[in-house]
Amino acid sequence: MISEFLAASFFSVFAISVLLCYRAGKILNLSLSSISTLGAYLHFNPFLATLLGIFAGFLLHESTKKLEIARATIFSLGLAIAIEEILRIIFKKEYIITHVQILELFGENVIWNHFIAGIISISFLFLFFSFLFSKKSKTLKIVEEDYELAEIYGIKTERARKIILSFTGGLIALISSFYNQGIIYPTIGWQNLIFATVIATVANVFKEKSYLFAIIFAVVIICLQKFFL
Amino acid sequence: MLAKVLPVILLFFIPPFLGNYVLFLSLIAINLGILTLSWQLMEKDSGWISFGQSIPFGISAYILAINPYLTFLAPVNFLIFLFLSVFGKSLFPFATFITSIATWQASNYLTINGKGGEEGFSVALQLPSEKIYLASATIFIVFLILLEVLSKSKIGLKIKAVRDNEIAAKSIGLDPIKYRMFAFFISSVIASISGILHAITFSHVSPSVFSPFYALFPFVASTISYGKYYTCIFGSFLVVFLTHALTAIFPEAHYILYSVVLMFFAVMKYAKDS
Amino acid sequence: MRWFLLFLTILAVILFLGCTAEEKKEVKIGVLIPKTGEFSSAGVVMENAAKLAEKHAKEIFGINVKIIIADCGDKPETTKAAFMSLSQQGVVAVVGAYSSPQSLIAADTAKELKLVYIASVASADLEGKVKEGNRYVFRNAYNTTYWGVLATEFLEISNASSYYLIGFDPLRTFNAALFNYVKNNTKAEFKGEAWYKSPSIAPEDYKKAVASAIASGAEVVILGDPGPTSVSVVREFAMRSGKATIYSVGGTLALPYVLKNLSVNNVAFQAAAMEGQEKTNLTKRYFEDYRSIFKEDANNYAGILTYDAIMIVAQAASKGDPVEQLEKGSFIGAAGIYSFDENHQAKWGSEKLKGSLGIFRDGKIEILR
Amino acid sequence: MLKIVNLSKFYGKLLVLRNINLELDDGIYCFFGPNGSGKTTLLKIISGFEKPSSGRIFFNGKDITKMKPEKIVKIGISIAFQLPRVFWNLSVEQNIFLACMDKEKVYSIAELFKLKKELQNIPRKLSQGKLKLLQVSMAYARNPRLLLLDEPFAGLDVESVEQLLDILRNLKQHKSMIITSHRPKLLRGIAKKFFELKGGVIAGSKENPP
Repeated sequence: MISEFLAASFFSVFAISVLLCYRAGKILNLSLSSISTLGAYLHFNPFLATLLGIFAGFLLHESTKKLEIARATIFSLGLAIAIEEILRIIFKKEYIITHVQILELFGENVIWNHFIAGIISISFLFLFFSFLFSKKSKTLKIVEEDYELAEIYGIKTERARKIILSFTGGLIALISSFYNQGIIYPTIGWQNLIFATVIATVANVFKEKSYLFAIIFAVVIICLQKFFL
Repeated sequence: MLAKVLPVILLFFIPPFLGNYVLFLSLIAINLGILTLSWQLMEKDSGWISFGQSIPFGISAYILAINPYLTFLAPVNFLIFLFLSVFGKSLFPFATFITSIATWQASNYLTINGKGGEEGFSVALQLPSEKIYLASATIFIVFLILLEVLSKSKIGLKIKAVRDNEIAAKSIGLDPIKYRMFAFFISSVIASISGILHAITFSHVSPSVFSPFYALFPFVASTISYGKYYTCIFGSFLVVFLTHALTAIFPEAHYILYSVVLMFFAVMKYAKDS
Repeated sequence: MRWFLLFLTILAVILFLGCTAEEKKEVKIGVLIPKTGEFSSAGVVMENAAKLAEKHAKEIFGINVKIIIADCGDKPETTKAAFMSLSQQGVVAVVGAYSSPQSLIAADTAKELKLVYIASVASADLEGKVKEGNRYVFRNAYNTTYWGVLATEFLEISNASSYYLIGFDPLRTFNAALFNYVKNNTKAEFKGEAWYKSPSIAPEDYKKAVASAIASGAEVVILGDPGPTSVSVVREFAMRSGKATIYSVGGTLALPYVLKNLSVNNVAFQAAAMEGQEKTNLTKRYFEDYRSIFKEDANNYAGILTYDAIMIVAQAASKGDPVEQLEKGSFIGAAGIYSFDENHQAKWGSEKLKGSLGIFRDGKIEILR
Repeated sequence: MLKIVNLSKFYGKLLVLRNINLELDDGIYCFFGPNGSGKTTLLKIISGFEKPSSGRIFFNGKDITKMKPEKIVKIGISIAFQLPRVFWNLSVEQNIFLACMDKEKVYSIAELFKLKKELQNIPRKLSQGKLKLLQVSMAYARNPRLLLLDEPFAGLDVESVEQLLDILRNLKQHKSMIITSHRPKLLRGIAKKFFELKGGVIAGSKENPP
């Protein structure tokens, strides 16, 4: 059950990042897929992975800040493919097998890396929600509402967007560098993104509650898999 | 009107002189160009951004492969879009995208007495590329003219009105659902026909017709080509040639080239931005 | 209209490149390799093997082979496009492609262009195409039946009393056929079967399958997934301290370096040939040169079969019309001596051409056959 | 012409209109009262954009309580909202054309509402006043028996108000209207009856504005 729980936390963070980029960043950030792949390939150096992730996010923001959502999304798709192909050319190998340590928790075997990824994800979720339930969260809500309004309220929307895109980029790279099944290949990122997007979409129906529901759905779907599916 | 259709016709005249291979790629480009047209009717005139255009595309292709006599049923899948539009414009892209992923996965289970599944079905109806090319080109031009006329016509105007403001539309006596249905239906018909042409072109249908590549294709093609009915074909050509043509010349780098072009066209400022 | 001019220039460049095809005196062989998309991992080894084949054909048979690699991506559509571009560059035959739909569409294209195609990985129903009168398609890879044969043979060799089946949903057709063969042809007791979905829609699904496999208490678990998820399955199996031997259809789990890094016991697999076997005079060289050139263990299914496919074409083309040669001749490859039956399927299971079975125990691979 | 029988409207617990009973024949009527007194809601209910919690509405003897707004427009009641609801990406000409579906009429209407110069602009480019005029002109272009104007003077500068008043005077003879406003004085000599709405009930009616 613990490993499912860790998986759920990983995917809820992923889904929340997708939501943040879409709702506040006004972009359907497809490049998160390759950023995740990037993280996985750089599993030996999570710090570097995070830096590159942040850089990718920053690059995305800088080049799309003036674009409307459709073009921005196209750009993120282009960026995603570019990163993926570059990784493919650099790491010219069929598969990369990472050595995994097994950790025993309450009589259940858990992969050590997943455990770390889980810890990071959960601590992020904790911080994020303590932010959501604080007064400051109003700024986020206004930014989500619309940018012009936010500007009137004196919020630097561009800065906010920059922070959101870079941060999600770094975060995804970081947790992905820990959360892998011990075998790495160029399409894992897309698999994560597709699953996360599914969760994000369903959650997005619930407007400003969507972040909370992202977690709920992640947990529900993954546990469903364990018991019924 | 002529100024819009002429460049397209000219473009269609080039490939036959450049050999089988280019002709074949152009054929794919035209088929997907038709798909892009159907997407633009939903996006441009009715304001519904769909990432699920691969659904009518793929379904019609499958129906043709399984039982050609039922192909006329294909456009019925506009009901899918109608149902998904309940979620509202902002959620529509997501909803359609998920549905397309779902159909993509589901199509792996479609087996008829042991055949099908992930291997897909082969299409009985087989034609030489030249014939299909001629057909596709003609159909594209017909639809192009049809859509240009439509968007100028009264009903086109009403569709745009509903797109702009549904309450205002109601207050002057337009029923939004009616016009949405109309737009979705036409769009589905066009997408279905492009799917059928696609299936005939490859004489084989496999789950990949539902893959995100086709779900995103119209969006990409139309965005990098200025989002007008008569320009989308150029975008379609560009994407197809970048993704298919250079596979043998630089198998390593052709995808990177594609990504670069995507990024470039995304950030490029157009003469007058729509 | 700046974008329009730009479009034209780009298109012009592409067309120009697309139309250039150089002319030299050599046997040109086209190789379809999934360099991008889902199967790109397999693409890497297929490419290495192809390059090795080019080298060996010169050294061993003295045939001046030139391979032309095309990216067939992960979709049949891209495969057909790649196939056509190869034929445009004047190849005598095309080999490769990865997934079943790809091989099927390649077969149709071969007929359309009257150009030989040898499927070196996929096990789709190509015999059917031949029966329908497509003389141009051959396969030196296994067909579905032979996958079943090998699995059944393993059950006999390991004289297991019971077995459990774990299938990979995205490969349902292939797995189902394999499973049916096993069910009908083995004496061992069938303990049940489970399927898991592709990780992109259900990342944790395989765990359930593993759990039920362990619960069934079968001696052998037959795993139908040749892809990377199989690694997660094996690891989960070890983590839940399952006792059974896992027999994998190969692919990822047949790679020595994967097994070594995975550090689990009792993982059996099939391979077209294995290092240390002397099936033909090519076998040893393939594995040794592969390691010396590419600095890793040679792949022993997709890789070696692509290598063999190129060797076969090279030998056939040097004798005359490829189709006739392939139909009547026999050809040396690293996995054995190939000859094709009336359905253009390599005679796997014959004396000269047998798949190998291996098992990974205590940190090293034992060859069972 | 319009008959309202003990009409009430609640939002959850909040009461907006209570037991409104009205019988109006042709002519111009003004509903005035403080904000939140239910003026707008009343118009929205008549035009079908909101459904009453109880009560019925008859227009020329026809029960329109449960009709869809787009149907109600067709039988001759059209509304001009307080906040402009127009087609932002279509030209003024197309906006009016959509309402009347008649090329010739577009120009006469543009003439009447002083929009001739703006015909080719899109609404985003118009001033507040012109936008309001466009809104009213579109409602008028449907050529309804009954025209509902919600706060037509809100947020307008003096001269636009004047323009609008001129137009209303011109229409006075041949159109029935219900106009809500919190500045009823403006309608002196135009409206033939003034109803005061307070807390969702009709507090009284006068021949002249207070």
